[in-house]
Parts: sequence; C-alpha cells; structure tokens
Amino acid sequence: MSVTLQTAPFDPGALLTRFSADREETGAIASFTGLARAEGGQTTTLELEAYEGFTDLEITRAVDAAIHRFGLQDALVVHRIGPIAPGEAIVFVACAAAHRRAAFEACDQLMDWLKSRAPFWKKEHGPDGSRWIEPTDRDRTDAARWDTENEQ
Amino acid sequence: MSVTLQTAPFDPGALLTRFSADREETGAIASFTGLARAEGGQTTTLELEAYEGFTDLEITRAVDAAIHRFGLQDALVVHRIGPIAPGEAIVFVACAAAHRRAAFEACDQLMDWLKSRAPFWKKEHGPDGSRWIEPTDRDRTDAARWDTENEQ
Amino acid sequence: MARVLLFGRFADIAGWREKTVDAASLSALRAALSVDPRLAEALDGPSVQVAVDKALVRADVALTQASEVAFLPPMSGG
Amino acid sequence: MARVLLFGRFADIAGWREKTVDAASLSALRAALSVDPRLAEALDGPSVQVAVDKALVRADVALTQASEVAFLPPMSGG
Repeated sequence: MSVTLQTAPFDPGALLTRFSADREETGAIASFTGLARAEGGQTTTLELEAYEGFTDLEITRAVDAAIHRFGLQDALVVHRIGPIAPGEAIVFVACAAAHRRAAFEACDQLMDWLKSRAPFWKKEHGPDGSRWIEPTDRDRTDAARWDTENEQ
Repeated sequence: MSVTLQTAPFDPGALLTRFSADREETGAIASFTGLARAEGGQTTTLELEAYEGFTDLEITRAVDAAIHRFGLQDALVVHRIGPIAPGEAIVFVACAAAHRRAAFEACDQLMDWLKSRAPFWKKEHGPDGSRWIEPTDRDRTDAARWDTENEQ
Repeated sequence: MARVLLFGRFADIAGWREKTVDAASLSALRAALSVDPRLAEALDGPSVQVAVDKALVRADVALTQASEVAFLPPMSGG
Repeated sequence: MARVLLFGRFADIAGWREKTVDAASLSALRAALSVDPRLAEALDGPSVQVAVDKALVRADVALTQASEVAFLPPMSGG
C-alpha cells in the first residue's frame, strides 16, 4: 500500500506499469486517473493545497479502510499538490484484487471519498480571476453511497 | 475508439500513458486490467480463442454502445488471444469522460460484458490437464445489472 | 461447398478446426457433419450459436461455395 | 505560544499562512486571532475544522509552546 502527495507531474501509465508487475494471483486492477480540465479556457491553472502530515495520514486511513472493506490485495494513491495545468493528472488510484467487483468498487469508493472528504483545498485560476472550489452536491451524494451504519 | 485483439503480451501502463495524453477536457479515465492468475500453480497457461473478424466486430459494437450510453469521450479495449502465462495481462479497458461516474460505469459495464458475453473460448491448462471455462453465475448476474428494456 | 470453422471444445471433439464440406444449406451441412455423432450431438447442444459469413443465424440458410460457417460453443468471455 | 497554520481561503482572508501566537488554550488563541474580525468570522463558520498537532479537536484544549494549530476550511476534495 502506498500513498504519495507530490508537486511534480506524474505519468499515470508509469504508475500502472509498476503496480501491475509481478502479480501472479491478482486477477483485477481497477485504476482511476483524474485530469485537470481546461473548461474551454476558463481554467488556466488548478491549485491544490494539502496539510502535509495530516492529509496524507487521512488518505492512508481511507485506503486502509478500503483494503479491509473490499478485501484488496494492494492499493496505490498518488495525488498532486501545488499548481496543475490543464491535461495534467491530479490523482491516480489503483486497486488490486483477486476479482474485478472488489477492485472496481474499492477504486470507485476511494475516488468518491477523495473528491468530497479528503483534506485538500482547491483553487481555480482563470482569465476572470481565482475562486476556491468546494465539493459539488453530486460529490457528496456519491460519497454517501458508501456510508454504512458501522462507519461515520 | 480502438479495439485490438493480439497474441503478443502488452503493458497496460504503456496503453494508459498513450490513452491519457493530450486530453484537455477529459476529467476522468477509468481503466481495468485483467491479469491471468496462477491459482497457486493450478493454472500454468490460459488459452484464449477468438473468431477474428467476428469477435473484434462484436467488441466494437459493445464499445460503441457504451460510448453512447454513458456519454464517453473515448474508449480503448486491448484483448490478448492465444496462450497467456500467469501474471500477464489478458485485457485492458480504458474509458475517458468529462466526469468520473460515467467513466467508472462504462468501464465496469464493458468488463461485465466482456467477461460473460464476448465471443471468446477459454481453456485453462494445469498440472491436472486442461478444461474449457464458461462464465460463472456471478459473471452472468453482473452483466445482467446493465440490461435495460431497450436492449437485448 | 462451404468452409466450416469449429471453435472451443467443438474443435477438440471433432479433431479438426477447419474443413471444406459440400452442402447447399445449413441443414444439409449439419446432416453431413453427423457422420461424427459426438460432434453432431455437441453442435445440437444448448447455447450453441451458428454464424454464416460472420453474422449469427437462427434459421436454415442457403450456402454457396464462398460461405463461411462457424459453430460457436457457449462463450467463455474474456 | 502556538504555531498557527491557515489553509485555503483562511490564508487569503488573513494575508498570512503561518504565525506564532501567544495563547495557553484554543479558546485563548481564537480570542487573540479576533483582532482580525474578518478572519474571526471565517474561523467561526460552518464546517470549519480545527486540528491540534494534526488531530481534529472539537472542544477547547490546552496549548503548549510546541503546539501546532491548523484551521481547516470546508474541504474541497482532490
């Protein structure tokens, strides 16, 4: 299991190559790559702020919980912080399991959590100025799909 | 959109690198990599047979349908045929969309279709001999989740 | 005369994967193939599909010399 | 004396991201920060979370010289 916050751009394919190597009993790897959209020129830069030592720990807890909940063999999260240009990867999540249902559901649940509850603060810079972004209602209802009575 | 059947091994990461390049308005890429499992030594080789000119056309139709159903920007399927060793990739599916829900659902649906309804014939070779594989009940019920009254 | 293709376990049962058979229709072709009773029984099984010129057919169809007939056992999925 | 960290729009409002403030408790720290009324109002807003030494706190807590207090606006997600 690995969680990384980094300011440098990354290639999601290179991460998937390493994550999928030497797996004799993994039947399924689901991955998700989130890219910064240009929004037709409305977003020139996305800027992500994290609280180092806190944000990474919260993500690690969420990944640990997903590993246990879905019975994953392994999981990887890489998340950019700092300024991000359109077309660049913001986040990469990969989940390895024996069978595909667990891998898909874990990846989907982790992304919903990351998009709505992970401690990041996100600013969009565009030709009309800058604004802080909050999760959309859709992000919140997507994340709530995974809530159970046993969890907060 | 691209559908490929090939006997040569492939690196899913290299496919994801190419698929995710130069996308200024794609917010989300969901991918799935299916790997051959060793099953603790019970499977030494997986052998996949396709009907060329038929299997690839059926997959192309399924991908086209997913593009329209989920509003994808792009999709890619690469599928191995012939003998496959444990740990090697059997299938790679990637779906690009503006938002993550569409990308995840399309990738999930395409995999369910590929695992239960795509025209492949699959033989497992192991120390105890060879046997032909058919979709599991779980594969069939997973695929049926996506059936609608408007489709067959 | 049609080119006949067998897939999956049908090829194992018959001992061949491809053969040219003299038959003017799909039903005549099935009759010709029934010289091998194990193959004939397998081809009559449930969930077996038949493609003529790469399109699935459910009824009897006429065959020409250029026809390609494929017998497809229940699909394994990928 | 606690090290205070502001994140997201709180840093924009205050004009600083990090500052050392003399306060023996979280409530005393909030009182000290209220010299900037716009910041004080923002820190009192809904969904604001406070972490002391990287753990979220909901009640008042004592602070030491080594304490790190972070004010976290509603999270954006990644």
